[in-house]
Amino acid sequence: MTIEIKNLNIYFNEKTKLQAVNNLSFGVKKGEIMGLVGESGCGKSLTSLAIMRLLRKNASFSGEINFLGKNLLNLSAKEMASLRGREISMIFQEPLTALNPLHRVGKQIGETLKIHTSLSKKERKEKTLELMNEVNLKDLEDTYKKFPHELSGGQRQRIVIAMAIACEPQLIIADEPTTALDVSTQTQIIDLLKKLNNKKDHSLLFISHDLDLVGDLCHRIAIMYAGHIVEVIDKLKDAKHPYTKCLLDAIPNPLHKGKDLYSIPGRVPTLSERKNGCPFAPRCPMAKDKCHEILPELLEKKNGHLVRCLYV
Amino acid sequence: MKKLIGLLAVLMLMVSGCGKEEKSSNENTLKTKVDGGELIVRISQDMDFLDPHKALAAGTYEVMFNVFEGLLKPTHEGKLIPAVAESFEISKDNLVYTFKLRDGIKFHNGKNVEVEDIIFSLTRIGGDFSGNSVVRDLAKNIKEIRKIDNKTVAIELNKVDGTILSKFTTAIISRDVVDIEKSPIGTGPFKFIEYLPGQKLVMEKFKDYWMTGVPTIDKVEFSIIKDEQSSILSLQRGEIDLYPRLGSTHISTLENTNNIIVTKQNLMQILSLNNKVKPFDDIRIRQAIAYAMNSQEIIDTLDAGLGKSIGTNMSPVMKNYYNIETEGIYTHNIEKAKKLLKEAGYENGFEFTLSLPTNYRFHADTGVIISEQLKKVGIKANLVEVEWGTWLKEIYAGRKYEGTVIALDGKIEPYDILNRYISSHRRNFMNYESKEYDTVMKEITQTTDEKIKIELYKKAQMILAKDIPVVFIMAPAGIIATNKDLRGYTPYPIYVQDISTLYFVK
Amino acid sequence: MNIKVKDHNLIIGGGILIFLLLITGVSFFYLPHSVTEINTKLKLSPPNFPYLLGTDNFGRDILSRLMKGSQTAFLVGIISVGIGSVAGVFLGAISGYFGGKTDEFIMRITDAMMAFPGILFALMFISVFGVGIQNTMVAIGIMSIPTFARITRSGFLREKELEYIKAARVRGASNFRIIYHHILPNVLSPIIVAATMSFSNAILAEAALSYLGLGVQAPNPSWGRMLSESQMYFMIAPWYTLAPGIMISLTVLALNMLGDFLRGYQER
Amino acid sequence: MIYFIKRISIMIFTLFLVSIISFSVFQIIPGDPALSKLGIEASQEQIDTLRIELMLDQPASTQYIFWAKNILKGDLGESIRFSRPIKELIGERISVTLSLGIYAILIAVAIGIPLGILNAKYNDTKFGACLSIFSQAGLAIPEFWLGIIFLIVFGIIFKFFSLKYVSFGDDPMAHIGILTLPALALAISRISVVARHMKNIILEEEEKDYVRTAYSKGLSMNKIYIFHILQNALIPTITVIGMLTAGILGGAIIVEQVFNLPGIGTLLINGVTTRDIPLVQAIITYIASVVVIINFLIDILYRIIDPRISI
Repeated sequence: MTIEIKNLNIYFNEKTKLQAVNNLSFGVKKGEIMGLVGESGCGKSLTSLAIMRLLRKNASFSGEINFLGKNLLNLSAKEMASLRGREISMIFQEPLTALNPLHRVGKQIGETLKIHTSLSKKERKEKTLELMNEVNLKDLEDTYKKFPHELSGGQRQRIVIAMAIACEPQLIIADEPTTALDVSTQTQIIDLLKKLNNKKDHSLLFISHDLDLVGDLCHRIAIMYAGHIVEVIDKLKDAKHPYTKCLLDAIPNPLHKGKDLYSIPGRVPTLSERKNGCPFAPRCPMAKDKCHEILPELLEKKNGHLVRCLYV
Repeated sequence: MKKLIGLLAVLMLMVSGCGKEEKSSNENTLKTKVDGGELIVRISQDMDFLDPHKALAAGTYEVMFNVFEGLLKPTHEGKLIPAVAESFEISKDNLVYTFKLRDGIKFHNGKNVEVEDIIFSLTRIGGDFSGNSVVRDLAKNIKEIRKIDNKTVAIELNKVDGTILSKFTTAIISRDVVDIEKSPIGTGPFKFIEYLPGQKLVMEKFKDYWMTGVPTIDKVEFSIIKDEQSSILSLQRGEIDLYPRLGSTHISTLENTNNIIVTKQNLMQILSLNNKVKPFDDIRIRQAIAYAMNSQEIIDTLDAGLGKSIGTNMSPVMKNYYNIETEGIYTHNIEKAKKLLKEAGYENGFEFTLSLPTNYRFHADTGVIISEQLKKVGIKANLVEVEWGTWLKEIYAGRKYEGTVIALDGKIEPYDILNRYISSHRRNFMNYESKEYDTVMKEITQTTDEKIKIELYKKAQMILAKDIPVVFIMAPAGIIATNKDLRGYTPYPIYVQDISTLYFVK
Repeated sequence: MNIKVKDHNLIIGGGILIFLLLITGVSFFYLPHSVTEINTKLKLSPPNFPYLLGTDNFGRDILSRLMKGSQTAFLVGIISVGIGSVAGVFLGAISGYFGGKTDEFIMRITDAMMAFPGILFALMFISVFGVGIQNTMVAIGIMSIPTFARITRSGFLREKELEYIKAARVRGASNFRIIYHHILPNVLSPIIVAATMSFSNAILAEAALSYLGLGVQAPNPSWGRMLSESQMYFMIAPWYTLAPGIMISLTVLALNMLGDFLRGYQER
Repeated sequence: MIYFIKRISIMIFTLFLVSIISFSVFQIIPGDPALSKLGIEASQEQIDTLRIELMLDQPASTQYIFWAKNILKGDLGESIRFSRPIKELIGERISVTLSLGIYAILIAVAIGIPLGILNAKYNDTKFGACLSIFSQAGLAIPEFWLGIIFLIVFGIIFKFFSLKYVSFGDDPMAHIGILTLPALALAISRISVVARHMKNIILEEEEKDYVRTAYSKGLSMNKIYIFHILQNALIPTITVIGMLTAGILGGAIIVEQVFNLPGIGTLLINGVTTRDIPLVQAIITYIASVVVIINFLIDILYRIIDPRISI
């Protein structure tokens, strides 16, 4: 296990204390691509920020995140800083704003090397060009000197990826890296991530709301709803949990031609509206009375297939 | 020759001793006189012209008095002593004035003064030199200037003028100085060095000045500081050695850091009422206002009780000419004021605008006090502060006002102080017309006999005191603050700072 | 409601302002002493019982002059902000909404007006139209027009592109109605913030103008005038200059803090 | 490049407008410069001859054209009061006002920016609240009153700074010494302006994504502040400094009066009271054009520094 999260809870203390994520537990094996899927507001991005310890000041958390034998939640700022970029790195959603507009892209990649390695200036530049090549960027010398606004969305995301893999980290977290890109660049970036994952043995935590995308890319997928993991499966098609099934039905595919598109009734409950019992109960087509009272356990059905539902 | 000396003696007798009471505090005699030294004097206004024949502003003459000298020169006692001229004679018919050049007198550029220079200077003020617009009164009355010999010059007048003598203080300049404005060269005790407008005017000791033993100070800087507050602070820091015309309010602050010299000033503060504007054309109204006003309260509030209330347009400083009986004609008396108002038909008072010049805080504050005092008799004075440029044009030249507060500065010649009230005079902004007054003033110019002139001056002052074209408030005290170690300050009855008599002690 | 630290602006600023408004309110009915009556004997006396804050160089009670002066200060503030905001918002609205030539023209005029430092503009205005409280208010009002115009214009440019305006136009709303009814309410909050700021600037400007001798006329008291008159007696009567100085600083501080609170509130 | 040319043409038009305003204002002022010059004693015909000499009797339009032509030729005409070329007068004194202004801006920036950063860092804490009150207090005190207090406290009681003006040429150190107090009086209110803008800009930048990327790279908080946040925050700060110029020059006029510095401020006030119209017009146009030009330069500088915007 590269990283293991045990009963992670994240709270927001604005006027009253609201729970965004409640006792989340999952792990990512070495070299594995783990998908974390869910509608927006289910707490998936919060989890990634918790791992990187980049949550806002008004958020508090509890539980454990074991990584390389240490619990990240107890590390000091200095220790955490030395880990970031070297052992864990992150790829963000918005390539447009993720880079500092005033610095040249080559230098921004070099900065990670500067912090964590003792390479000389010249060596750093060579390594940067090497990394840029690995992420399939063209005319490297020229792009090295360019500013972020002079590159396309796809190129910028490749720069971010180059930054992420610069120090061969154990774990890379990709928080919806392709959402802001057009479809063709999206597939290129996904292939790049796949290729990098095979070549190097880092593990990748891929966060998205796009089931199709996650289906092709990830070895294992965890589906989240309202702060809980409701199902962990290898292949989407053998999904058991009603919520996953509803999500799959909602994907338009040629087979259901002529039928109107299915959409899940109701809407995702806000943090303050969450009650006990199964979080999906209010919208679940198979919901029974008991579902509203007790929160089902996340039980293992078949090797590795976990489901949080009383009736499956 | 005998007549000449007689005349001089009489002159000395009559205008003797004014403003010499030097009440300088904490004077100790241990200190010894120091030769040389650098003096910094604070003045508040810039020069209008450095060319003596063009300059008219009082502030310029105050400074350049140390650079330029005329045939005659005023002294601190208000007398006229020979300067460029050694002596002079007046012909029996009072038409020809013959001046004898002082031998060995030099210009600042080292050239000896010659008779041709005197002729050049006196013709120059006739206004016929290139592009100059200033024609002096003296020039109008000169018929002819004749060179008698290398030492003497005679000046013939068109008509007799008993008051012309003081005009011979006009500056004598060298005929071959190309641009007098750029290099103001004269014969005075100090030589001009440089002038930075708005900053300073610097002059230094003229070694071969004709009067021996004077001046002692080596270098003088007239520092132009407009803002009173910062100049007081510079004085306290010792960055100013001589501060003329100090406001009385600062005496207590400066008492221990500087010498304070209190003298009487040849200055008359008046509440001028436009005689052509209703109701001020009625003498009873002016008298009522005079009775309602309490000048002593103004003196105590604004001049620390040092000023002197006056009844006519003459300061006690002009000793021999001052008419003592004019004091106390209109002392503060509310009932009389109300009675007069009733007689004039203004039972329950009236309203008028009192315009006050903004750059003279002293007069503006006086206006505030007067408006309070007049309230007691039902007269409402609306205060309007008027900017100096506007005051000069609208009120002084344009005479478009009802009431204003200003001070009129005195001159060496009493005639120049009183001629303002002549009906035809260009600056009679009070619009005062009195046949009787005009005839008296006319007679004065006809005679050169001092006794008759004194009687006539006193008569003129009495007419003014009775007619009260303006309400005479006070002759403000002249307060000068100096560096603790500065001695020899001689106050003048005119707007002048004589640096030549000053010296440092250590 | 738990007042968090960020609301300190409201508490302190509001507190001071209420205190000052109280003083102004009271001054309309009761003044400890007459504001203009002179008594020379009491000249420049330090703070003592009948005269709580001492007397000025005419022997007048400083406290009552301060209270009367607060009326002038708020009057100057309100009227000059009124002039500035009405004219400024009107100009800003037109140039922001219609754009093109009118925008260019109005903006150039505001540029030119902004090129003159405020005091200089007021100096010129008052030298032409004469001193006095009315002219001071108008001068300070004109001085604040460019800032209001700028803020309104940027607000209008931002709102103009939004859909709800297009929708209103589709419904056939007239330009005037769109400006007045739709856009203005949404642009109001930065204008209110600017109004508090220019209110405090007006008080500072009045003080500066009085220092140059151009402000409010004697004998009616204004803080700025008292400040410039009292500076001469700083050494012998420091309380005379401290009183108006502190009043001006307190008022301006209170207004600025309220402005900051409103700005914070507007972003929330 | 077209932006560049457009900006220049706007600037020239604004300067033209400024000259019209400053010229016309002084045409309708009551008061007569000739009379102010010659004073009480002068006779009417002496004043009239001076008025003709100074073209004061010409119609306003001819005077303006004559004046505008001269300005383009660089001849600002002659001051009535000092009967000397205005260019010379301004030349002598401009260094005082400029060094005072620059000195004040430097102080405002040097203290304002760190104060702004501190304000931003401790934004929600008690200390932050006190800091923001302190910086607001600076804005609340009238400049000239502050000047007088400095003058008296540091000038008289503690005698730190001499008040006698010494030009830069004669003794640079004393020159700076003398300008310290007035510059401080001028700068105090600007410090609060800079601090407030700085705080708001930093709070904005902190939220930006590239800051999160920087954290994810393992940079320490201080490094992030210095290399990333501050650099991005400095660009908008330049426009804030640009905005200060008009205020600083306005303030300089008053502070020069308090400290009696021979700058163009005192010259201007003197000119207004003595109705020295050519001098006042020249100074007003001069100050206004300095403000317009500085804002123009700031705008261009803004474009050059920020790579995102092409000129």
